[in-house]
Amino acid sequence: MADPTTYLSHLELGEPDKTFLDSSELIINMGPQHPATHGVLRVILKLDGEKVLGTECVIGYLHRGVEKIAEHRTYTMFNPYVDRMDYVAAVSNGLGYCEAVEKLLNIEAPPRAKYIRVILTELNRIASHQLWLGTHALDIGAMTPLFYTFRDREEILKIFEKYCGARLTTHAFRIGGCQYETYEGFEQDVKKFLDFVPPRIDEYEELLTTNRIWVERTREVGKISAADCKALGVTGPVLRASGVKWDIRKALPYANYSEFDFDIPTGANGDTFDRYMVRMQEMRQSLRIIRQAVERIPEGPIMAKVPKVMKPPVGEVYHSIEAPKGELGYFIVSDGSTQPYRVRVRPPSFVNLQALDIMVRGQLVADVIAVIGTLDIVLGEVDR
Amino acid sequence: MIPITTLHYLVTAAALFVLGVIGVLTRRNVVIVLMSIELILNAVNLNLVAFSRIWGLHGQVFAIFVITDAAAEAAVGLGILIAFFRNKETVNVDEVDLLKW
Amino acid sequence: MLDYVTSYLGMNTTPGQAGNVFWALIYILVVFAGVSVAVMAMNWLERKALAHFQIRLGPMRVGPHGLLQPIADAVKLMTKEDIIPAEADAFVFWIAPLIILCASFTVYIVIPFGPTHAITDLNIGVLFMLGVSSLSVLGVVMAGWASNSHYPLLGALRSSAQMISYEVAMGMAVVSAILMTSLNKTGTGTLSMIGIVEAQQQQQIWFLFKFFPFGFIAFAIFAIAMVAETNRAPFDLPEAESELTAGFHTEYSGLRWSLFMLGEYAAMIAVSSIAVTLWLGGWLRPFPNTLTGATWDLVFSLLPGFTFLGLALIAFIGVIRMPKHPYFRIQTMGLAGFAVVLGIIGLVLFIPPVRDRIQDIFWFVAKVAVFMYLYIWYRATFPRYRFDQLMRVGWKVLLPVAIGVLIMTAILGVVL
Amino acid sequence: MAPVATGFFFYFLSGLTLLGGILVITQKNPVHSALALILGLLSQAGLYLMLYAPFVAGVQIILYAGGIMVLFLFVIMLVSIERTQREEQFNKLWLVGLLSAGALGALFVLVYAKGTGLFPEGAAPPAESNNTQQVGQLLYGQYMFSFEIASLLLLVAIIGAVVMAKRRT
Repeated sequence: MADPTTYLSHLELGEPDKTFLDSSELIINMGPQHPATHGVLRVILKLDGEKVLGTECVIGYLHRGVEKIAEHRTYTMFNPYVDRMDYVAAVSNGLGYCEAVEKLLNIEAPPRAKYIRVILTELNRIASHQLWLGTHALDIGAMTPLFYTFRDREEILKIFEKYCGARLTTHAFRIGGCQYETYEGFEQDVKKFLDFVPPRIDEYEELLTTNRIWVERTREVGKISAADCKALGVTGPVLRASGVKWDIRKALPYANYSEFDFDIPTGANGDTFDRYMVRMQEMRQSLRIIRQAVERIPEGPIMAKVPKVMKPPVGEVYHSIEAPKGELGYFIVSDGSTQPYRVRVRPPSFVNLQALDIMVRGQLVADVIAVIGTLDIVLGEVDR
Repeated sequence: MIPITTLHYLVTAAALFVLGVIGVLTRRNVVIVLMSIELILNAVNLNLVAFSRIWGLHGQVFAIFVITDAAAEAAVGLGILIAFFRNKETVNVDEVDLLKW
Repeated sequence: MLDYVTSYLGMNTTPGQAGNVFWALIYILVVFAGVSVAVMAMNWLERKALAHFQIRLGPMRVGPHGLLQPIADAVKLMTKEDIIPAEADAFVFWIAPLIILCASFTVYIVIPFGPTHAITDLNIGVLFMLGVSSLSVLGVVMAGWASNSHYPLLGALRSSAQMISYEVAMGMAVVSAILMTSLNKTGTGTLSMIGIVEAQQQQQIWFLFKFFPFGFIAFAIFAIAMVAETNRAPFDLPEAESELTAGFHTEYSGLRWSLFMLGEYAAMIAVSSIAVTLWLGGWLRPFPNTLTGATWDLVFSLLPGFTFLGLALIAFIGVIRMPKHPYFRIQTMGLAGFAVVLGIIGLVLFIPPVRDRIQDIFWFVAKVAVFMYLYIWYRATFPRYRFDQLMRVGWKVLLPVAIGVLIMTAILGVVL
Repeated sequence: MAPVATGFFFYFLSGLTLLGGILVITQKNPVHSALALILGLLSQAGLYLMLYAPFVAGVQIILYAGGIMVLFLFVIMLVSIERTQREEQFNKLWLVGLLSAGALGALFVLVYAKGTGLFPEGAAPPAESNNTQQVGQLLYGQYMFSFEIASLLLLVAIIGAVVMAKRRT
């Protein structure tokens, strides 16, 4: 491995505050094996005492070449691979891919399939946010929320397991709809979950929202302005916490999100606390969407008419959805064969991770941890 | 065994004092020179406390004053040391040969 | 031999004061063994209680309800490879955990578990305990420096700065308690730990409630500062797992690491004992003034026995609730044996001579146990402070308040 | 309480004190020197206890070993020591130093040999049980003024240390 300083050489780093020793610059490798970098992220920190002068993320430790694999698989065969990118929100990934290919093939999933998709995707959003909350709180030092969120996430995973047999990498959807009809009692399970989870979310908030230490640790930490967010292409809750009301479910509705009534929670300061609040409210909004979907779910087929051998016309398509972490886009180029010519994924975690440097400059080491947590990155998606 | 008298303590203190003086005079590292000064102060303290067994508690009070003084001296001395190290990147006394920087 | 023991039992001073080297040695051994066992029990209790806070079960495999887990851990740690990093300063690396351990165990010399149950009673008891417990900073600094690695160094700098800062507020709070001891006819206070408890007995009030709310505020400051002093949550940022991996003991493993843990838990128990001695009446039983008379004395002296019988009852309920599967037979038998042992201890505590000598220790330990539970509770509830916030709390909140309380205590002491 | 085994403890503790002193001035690594100094300071605290001065012993532990030495260790860590360890440890004056120290030692020997009468033995040792109170009364009574000056000195030292360590801009 090269000297870590070479990574930092191209960065315009702030000058160390020369009130104490001159030689106090400290270069620390945080990761790839570190308890708080959520997998295998390696952050090289240049520190002046405890103050962060600059950061450099080194990624790629989890690179599996998903996009390249796509070029050697048929459209259908590639579908399970997308689950392995953001393995915390596998359902969203599948939804985005399926819809993108559907767009390319110019077919549309039947209404019932769309409702099932919305229900599962929103459940997945809650699960993803719960996992984020648990790990984020653990990074900041609150151990207990982790176990509470995992307890409640279990209920969602149970629904997934009953529906498609898998808990994490679900492969729930197929191009053209869903493969499986909902199981007996699916609606009851979802309704039970809808009643079960709001008090639990209140419980998390009780532990954290009014906790003085939590508020002090997150307020004014990792601030990022709306302009910076836009410049970097940051999306999702991070962008919304900076006050930009941008949610693809509303802005460019996909599936049948236009039929549902829900709000887009936004923050004002763009600090870690706002991002926390935005995600907490998003969980409640997701519950609203699920409730409407479960009540209105129509009868009918779940699979559109899809050719046995998928040969999309020559062309390209970009389709993006609002994944739990931000805008998840699929850019697929077809050369008319059974395999895509090129697939490019726009992963929200990867784009959001760029904001890390802006967010932590001038702050303390402990804030780096808080900010990595609040960005809600999944390394599987960053490295693909 | 000979009973332990005040003289025993005084001899210990004297030996400690001489050790401190040797350290101050011969070492180059400022930190160790400062520590040797602490040794000297401690030798004095030991004397004061040993005498206080005979002459009353005044010696102990003075020992406390000496400890206070040692704290002040250490703080200022180490402050100077840091300022010096910052400018000359060394902690050797015999390189402190300029009256300015 | 028996005569010797009984003659000692009639004595009303600590072995250290009596100059009785033999009994002092016995006391030292008993306290050392007792604290080591308490640390192991605390280890199990922390994991268990924390697990139940967090809807988990905690250790369940080794022994019934994981009762033997600490022993298994100790064996594992002792048999692990002893690693000293190549770049480390081997001697300092070797001695640092010993310093911490010695510092936290030496404090027990002056802790009075009862009017005569202390190794010795120094007349500078409180000063001694503050000084010795502050020596553990040295161990922390050395461990961080000797590891020759960035995370430990940062952890050591953080940790030592934190311990020194909170020591100031802690000292101020202690001084206000010592001031209270001087509120008697002669007007002379004491620094002796036994003397402080006796002063509370004479003044017929725990210093916690003296000059309410000032005694209480001083106590609260001490209670906060002692958590910071022992580097426990929410002030555990020197060991912040998510930031500095493990702080100053990142490079330590095996037995040396376990020495750090032993030292940390021993220090927790020690500072809790100090808080109990200074503010919660030490070995005095609750309501020694209002609920007096032979009947109440009898009732309170029976409580230790009943406590152990209660524990035995809980263990028996555990036995009944054990799965009736052959796999669990040995575990069930073990738990039943444990319950029987607890029950026998409970019954022994009813014997009048034992009862009289043991109840001081019982009340002291019970009060300390409350603090131990608080430590676990904090850890389950609070996130971690950031370094600058921690310093701000220490210097800008606790210290001024402590000085204010000290001045108010002095004024009230003169006026009243 | 009378100290037990006075002879043993005196020789043991003063031996440790002197060993600490020797190690302080001979060690290459300043951290080892500081460790040796701590050893010396602690055994000296033991000597104070034997001299019926428990309060001074407590102050020695809490201030010297717990406070000043931590400051020393901090500074040693901040100034890089790798380079200084490789350099020459003793300056060119070591012969002069040893000679003058020897002369000083000879002076001590002379004084103690001649002046044994100055240190009468058998004076009643001060009561240990209220040592702290007596020291306190002296400090806040007879030596009140000196005490205040000492506190002023500490204040000046704090300000001085901060000014020194802060970079002039």
